[in-house]
Amino acid sequence: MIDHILTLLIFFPALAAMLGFVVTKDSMRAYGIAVAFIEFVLSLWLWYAYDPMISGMQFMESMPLIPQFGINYLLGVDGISLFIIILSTFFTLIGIASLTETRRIKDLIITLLFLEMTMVGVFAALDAIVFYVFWELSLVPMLYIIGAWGGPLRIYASIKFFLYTFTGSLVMLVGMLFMAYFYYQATGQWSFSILEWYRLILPENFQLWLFVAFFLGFAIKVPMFPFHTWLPYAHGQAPTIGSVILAAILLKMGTYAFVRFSLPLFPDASVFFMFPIAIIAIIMIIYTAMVAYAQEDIKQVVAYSSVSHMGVIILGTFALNVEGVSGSVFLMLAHGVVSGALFLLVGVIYDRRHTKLMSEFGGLASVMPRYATIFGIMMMASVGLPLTINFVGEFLSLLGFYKQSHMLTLTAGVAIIVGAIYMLAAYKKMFFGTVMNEKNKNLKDLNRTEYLGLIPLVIVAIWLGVYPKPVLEPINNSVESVIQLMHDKAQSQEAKARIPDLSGKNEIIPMQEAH
Amino acid sequence: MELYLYIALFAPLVGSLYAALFGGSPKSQHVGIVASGLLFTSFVSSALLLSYVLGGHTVHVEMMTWIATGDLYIPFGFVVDQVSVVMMMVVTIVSTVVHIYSIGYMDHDKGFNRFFSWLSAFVFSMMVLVMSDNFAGLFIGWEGVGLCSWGLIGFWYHKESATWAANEAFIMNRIADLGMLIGIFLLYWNTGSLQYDVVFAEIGNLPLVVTTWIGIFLFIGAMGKSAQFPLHTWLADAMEGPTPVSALIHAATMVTAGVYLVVRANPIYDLIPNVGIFIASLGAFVALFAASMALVNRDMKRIIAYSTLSQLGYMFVAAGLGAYWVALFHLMAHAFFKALLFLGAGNVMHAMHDELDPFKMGGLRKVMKGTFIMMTLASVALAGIYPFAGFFSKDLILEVGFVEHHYVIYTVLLLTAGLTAFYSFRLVALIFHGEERYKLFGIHPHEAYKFMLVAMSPLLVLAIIAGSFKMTYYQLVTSLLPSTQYHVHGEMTYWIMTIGTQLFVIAAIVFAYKKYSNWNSVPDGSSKLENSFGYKLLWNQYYIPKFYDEVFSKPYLELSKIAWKQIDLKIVDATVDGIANIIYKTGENTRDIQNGNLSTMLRWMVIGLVVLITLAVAFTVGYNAVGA
Amino acid sequence: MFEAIAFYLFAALTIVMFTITVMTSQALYAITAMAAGMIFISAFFFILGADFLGAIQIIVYTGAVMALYAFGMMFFDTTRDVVEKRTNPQIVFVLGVLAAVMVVAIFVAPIVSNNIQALYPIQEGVGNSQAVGMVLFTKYLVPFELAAVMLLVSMIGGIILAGKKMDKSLTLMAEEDISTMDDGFEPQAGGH
Amino acid sequence: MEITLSHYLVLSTILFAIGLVGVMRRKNLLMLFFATEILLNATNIAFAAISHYIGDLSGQMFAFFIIAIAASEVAIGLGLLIVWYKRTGKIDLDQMNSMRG
Repeated sequence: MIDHILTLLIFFPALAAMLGFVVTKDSMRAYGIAVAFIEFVLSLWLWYAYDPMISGMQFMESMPLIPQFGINYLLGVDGISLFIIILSTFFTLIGIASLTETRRIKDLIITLLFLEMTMVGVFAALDAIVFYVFWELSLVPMLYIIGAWGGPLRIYASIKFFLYTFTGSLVMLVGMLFMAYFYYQATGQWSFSILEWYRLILPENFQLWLFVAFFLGFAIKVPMFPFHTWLPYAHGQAPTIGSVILAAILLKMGTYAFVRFSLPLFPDASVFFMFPIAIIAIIMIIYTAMVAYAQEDIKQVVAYSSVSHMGVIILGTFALNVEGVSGSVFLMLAHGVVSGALFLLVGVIYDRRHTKLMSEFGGLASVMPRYATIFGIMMMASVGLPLTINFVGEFLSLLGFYKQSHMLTLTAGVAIIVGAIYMLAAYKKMFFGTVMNEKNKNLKDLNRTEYLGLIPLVIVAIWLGVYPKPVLEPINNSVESVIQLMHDKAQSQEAKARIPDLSGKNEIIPMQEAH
Repeated sequence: MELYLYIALFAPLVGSLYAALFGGSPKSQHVGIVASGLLFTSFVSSALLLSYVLGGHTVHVEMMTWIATGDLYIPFGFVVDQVSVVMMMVVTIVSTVVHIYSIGYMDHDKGFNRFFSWLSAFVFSMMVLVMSDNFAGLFIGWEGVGLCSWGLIGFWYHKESATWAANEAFIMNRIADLGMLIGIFLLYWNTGSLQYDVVFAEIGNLPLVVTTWIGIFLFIGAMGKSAQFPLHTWLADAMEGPTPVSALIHAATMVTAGVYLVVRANPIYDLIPNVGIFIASLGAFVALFAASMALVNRDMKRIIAYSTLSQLGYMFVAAGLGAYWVALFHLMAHAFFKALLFLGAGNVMHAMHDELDPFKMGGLRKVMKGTFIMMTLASVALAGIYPFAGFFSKDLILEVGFVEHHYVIYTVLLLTAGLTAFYSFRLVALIFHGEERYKLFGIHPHEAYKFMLVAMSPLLVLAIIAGSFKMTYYQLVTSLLPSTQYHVHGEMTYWIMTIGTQLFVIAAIVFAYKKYSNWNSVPDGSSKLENSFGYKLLWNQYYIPKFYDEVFSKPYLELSKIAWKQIDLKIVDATVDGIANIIYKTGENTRDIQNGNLSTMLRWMVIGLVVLITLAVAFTVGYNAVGA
Repeated sequence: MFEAIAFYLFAALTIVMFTITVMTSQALYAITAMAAGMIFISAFFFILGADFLGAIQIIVYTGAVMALYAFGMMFFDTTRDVVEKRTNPQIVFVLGVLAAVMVVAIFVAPIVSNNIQALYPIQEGVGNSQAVGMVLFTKYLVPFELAAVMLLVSMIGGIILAGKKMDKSLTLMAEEDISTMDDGFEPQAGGH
Repeated sequence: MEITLSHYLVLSTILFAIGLVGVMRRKNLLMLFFATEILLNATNIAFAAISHYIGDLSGQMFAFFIIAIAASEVAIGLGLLIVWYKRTGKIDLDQMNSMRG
């Protein structure tokens, strides 16, 4: 069973979703939680069985799909994808468990389970075509979630989301096809396996073009400035669960793909585009933080803060050294946990008041102290306070990029200031002051369902902030092999110099445990 | 000894979590008692560690790995050496006192439990800050105290001014923290580690310019936490928090973290004397600058806050000039008498029902004897009168300035010493002497609880006798810090200087008493003095808060709104929608082609045919031409 | 010389006839002119030595096709002027000419570049009909048979389509409707 | 004054152009059919002429098949035309817009 655990992980939710059609409406929630829980346990088992000392792919599965064109059903995980898969199953569980939606809950849970399949599929796929299929499929459930359960502008938002990301992915598909064609030219046979592609050394000008093609697909997904405008709409209109999954997992697809495709396939192009992308990342960080500060709607604040944090992730990714890339991968998880939690928290107040405008609130700290506490913890995590999960990622990302550029990192570091500004301002508007609005006087504090969703997130946010090692170590080992691969493949002098050579030391550094 | 270390470190955390458990429930006395008890435990452990360290040993433990990736390895490592143990003692003593005091002070507050949770959490963060054996750990504590400071300044969250001040403090500190973070990055990429021992061993091998930048960036971090100009405005506003908080955080401990950082990083600053001069100059400037603002202020707590700021300036002068042990000594002494002063102010506030204007008080010495004595003595110590603590530490700094031949700094500090004495006793005189102006406002003052006064007494004792530890202290810390002795050449000069300073200070005190002890009215802003330019300038804090508000806060908000409404919605998003619209409109317009009219379709067919054939011909011709 | 005279004569006649076909508003003129044009075209075939084709042209076009058209026209009012809306006649002409020129260019291109080879050369001493027959029943046998089937199918199709009740679906009608419809149908805009 | 292939091709072009004009100009469906006949005939001439000048029978074969196609086209086309006429009473192209997009 462990040999096919990835297939199981991918298709179990889909299968369960199909069975879900015959489950009665009343027991659907329990059914959904059960399925998501089993899936989560399976993913934990994957972690348990994963050997952190091996930096390469594990639990590989392969089955030919179209052998003539070298398309295989090829799966595998390494330290980079492992935790994002766990994050996906975790958030599906949290999302279903804390679901407060009442309209057509059966359809919603079925959609969510399908979405889970596509998310796990994206992160487990090692074949470009399989990856692409899951990548595109993930749009469909999300389109439904926004379009069917969303706010007043939902149709606009969902179509914008779909078309925008879809356009980007088409360009990416062209890149993939060309990549395969190039592989065919070079070796005489077709292959869409990413691992096979890794071995290919592309001429630099090809790298540049291909990088741009892939970049467009990924950048829209991330979303990077100036392709980010679909996100506020999607978040603004999506139901709580949609925003949670979107922010926690779907956005990570883009950044994950950067690490999986762009860096190892195009090392020279990565170095070539490092500074332009860093500048975009910095614009993302500062500009969207400012936009977030100007928002009137708390959900939009969180939405724009997502973009801002994704900027730091991008920056870390393009640090092109172990510290930066590990940090950015870690920050993907961190941002998933924190922004997911923040969206859940916004959902809590939205369920009670059916508004997200901050001006409607104020003084909530005295009415809902526990809610305020958890919101405060998550806000501080979002701001990147040490000993919370975000700090580790942000610190490493910025640290990594500092090696490449002092000035840009200094500018990007403004993130910690502007991040604090909009978050604290929003918190102040929501929770501080006296209760002015009559409607807020009798709000109920968190109920059991909401605790069920939020407490685990708080625990994770602090646990991984204090002791990130169990996660960071496998990430580190896999990232080291990626960086080494990049260094070996790099052709230009600059790339060789920018990407550190790790071959001098052991493949796996023995970690000195504290005595 | 490791056990004591862990007890000293984690007892406050346990207290904090215990209090947090009851955070939502109404006041429970036991929370305060348990938290204070745990703090006391921490204090006892620190004392035991001190005796151990006095024996010439140090304790260094590595609890567990925190971050390890690539070449970066950051553990949770803690070190108790001669410097950190001094800080630990200061922190635990003051915080124990403040905790016990708070049981009384926060007696009637709804957020009693929450308060203790925050306060203990602060102590924990502070302990992490001082005990960490690496820069990242220091940064944890650094941000942790910032967080707790945010929570405590904004403790009365229903007050707009309090929450505003809390956010201001946090954000100002964040600005400085960025500098610190960059300093840490620089250290890591140049020395390959963040452990103090490794860094300090390596630092000598770095190019001077790199060391300079490291020093500058670390000092920027220190500037934020220690509220040095231009990041000083938050400290005065932070007085919105409960008074015990001001005593503990904004006088004794957190704000001195910047000084601690410079002292801790002394091997770095030793290499870059130019940065040191800058630090000293800035310190001297802030000392005078803050003291001048304290002269006219009419808010009791703000006056003390400015005095704190001014004293921090003194410490930076010492640290900048390389007299690290002197800086640390003043830090210690200052912590005791300034905390005492704040707690006394807290008593007065309670008595006066949260009235802060000393001009509305007067003659309180009759009702508040204990507080009166304590505050007076604390002010004497602050003014630096022999044989109080302030004399030993502050005079030493003056001597350092003199011996190092920085006469300008010396003069500024001397002047500031006079101002300090003046405004301290202006405050004392206005509060405790003169007519009982509070009667105009129908207030019936009363002395604080007895146990609060008892709790304050250790601070009083220390404020008086701390100076006598000078030699023990010197021997202790100089095993780690540069052991330069600062002796003025020539017996004569020394005596003239010392006595001259004392006379100057006493003169200032007498002047203050003369001027204010018989004050009998509440100023209403109509007197000539109050309308003079200088007064207004000082009253408005040199218009700096206004300047920040106008130049940074408001434009930032405006800019943010523009970024959202104009750029994001009208340019970026509109472009995307524009592209989509073009495609949609193209479809909308070209659907007329599909009007179902066969005749038109035939025409289009012919057009298509013509185009295709033309292309075919053109390409064939072109191909043949190339082929030929 | 004779050939030239014949060519020019018939060319002029054909062009005139076809122009009338395209331009006239009288359906009868049009069909008559076209029939004449067809016959003149067959003349070209004779001139070119394609006797068989010429014969076919006359038989099929003037015999069969024109007759069909004539029958077809009986359904419509042929005496009335054909009223048509004219839109952008210039474009129509420009496009027509352009397309024609291009088609010719394509035809000419291989001939001009002389890279065409005769697959089925015309043999000396063999009559055209014979030669055509030989090729048609050897190399083009399958297309020929297909063409035959196609003609058959179209014949059947034509009959059925033009049949009286094709505007009603028998399969969808009720029994009694079918029995009563025999004498019920008249074209709505009957012209005769 | 010899008649060359070009003469025939020019003639063919002219006839084709006339046919095209007819196709585009005519709104009456029946007239449109006439125009298509002209088009077919124009190409036939070209085929026959090329066949003659190249000395290859293939051209004639094509012309032959084209005639066959023209015949069946007329049969089916007229059938459809009559059906349409029966249904609507009109054979004006402008009014056939059921395929409006």
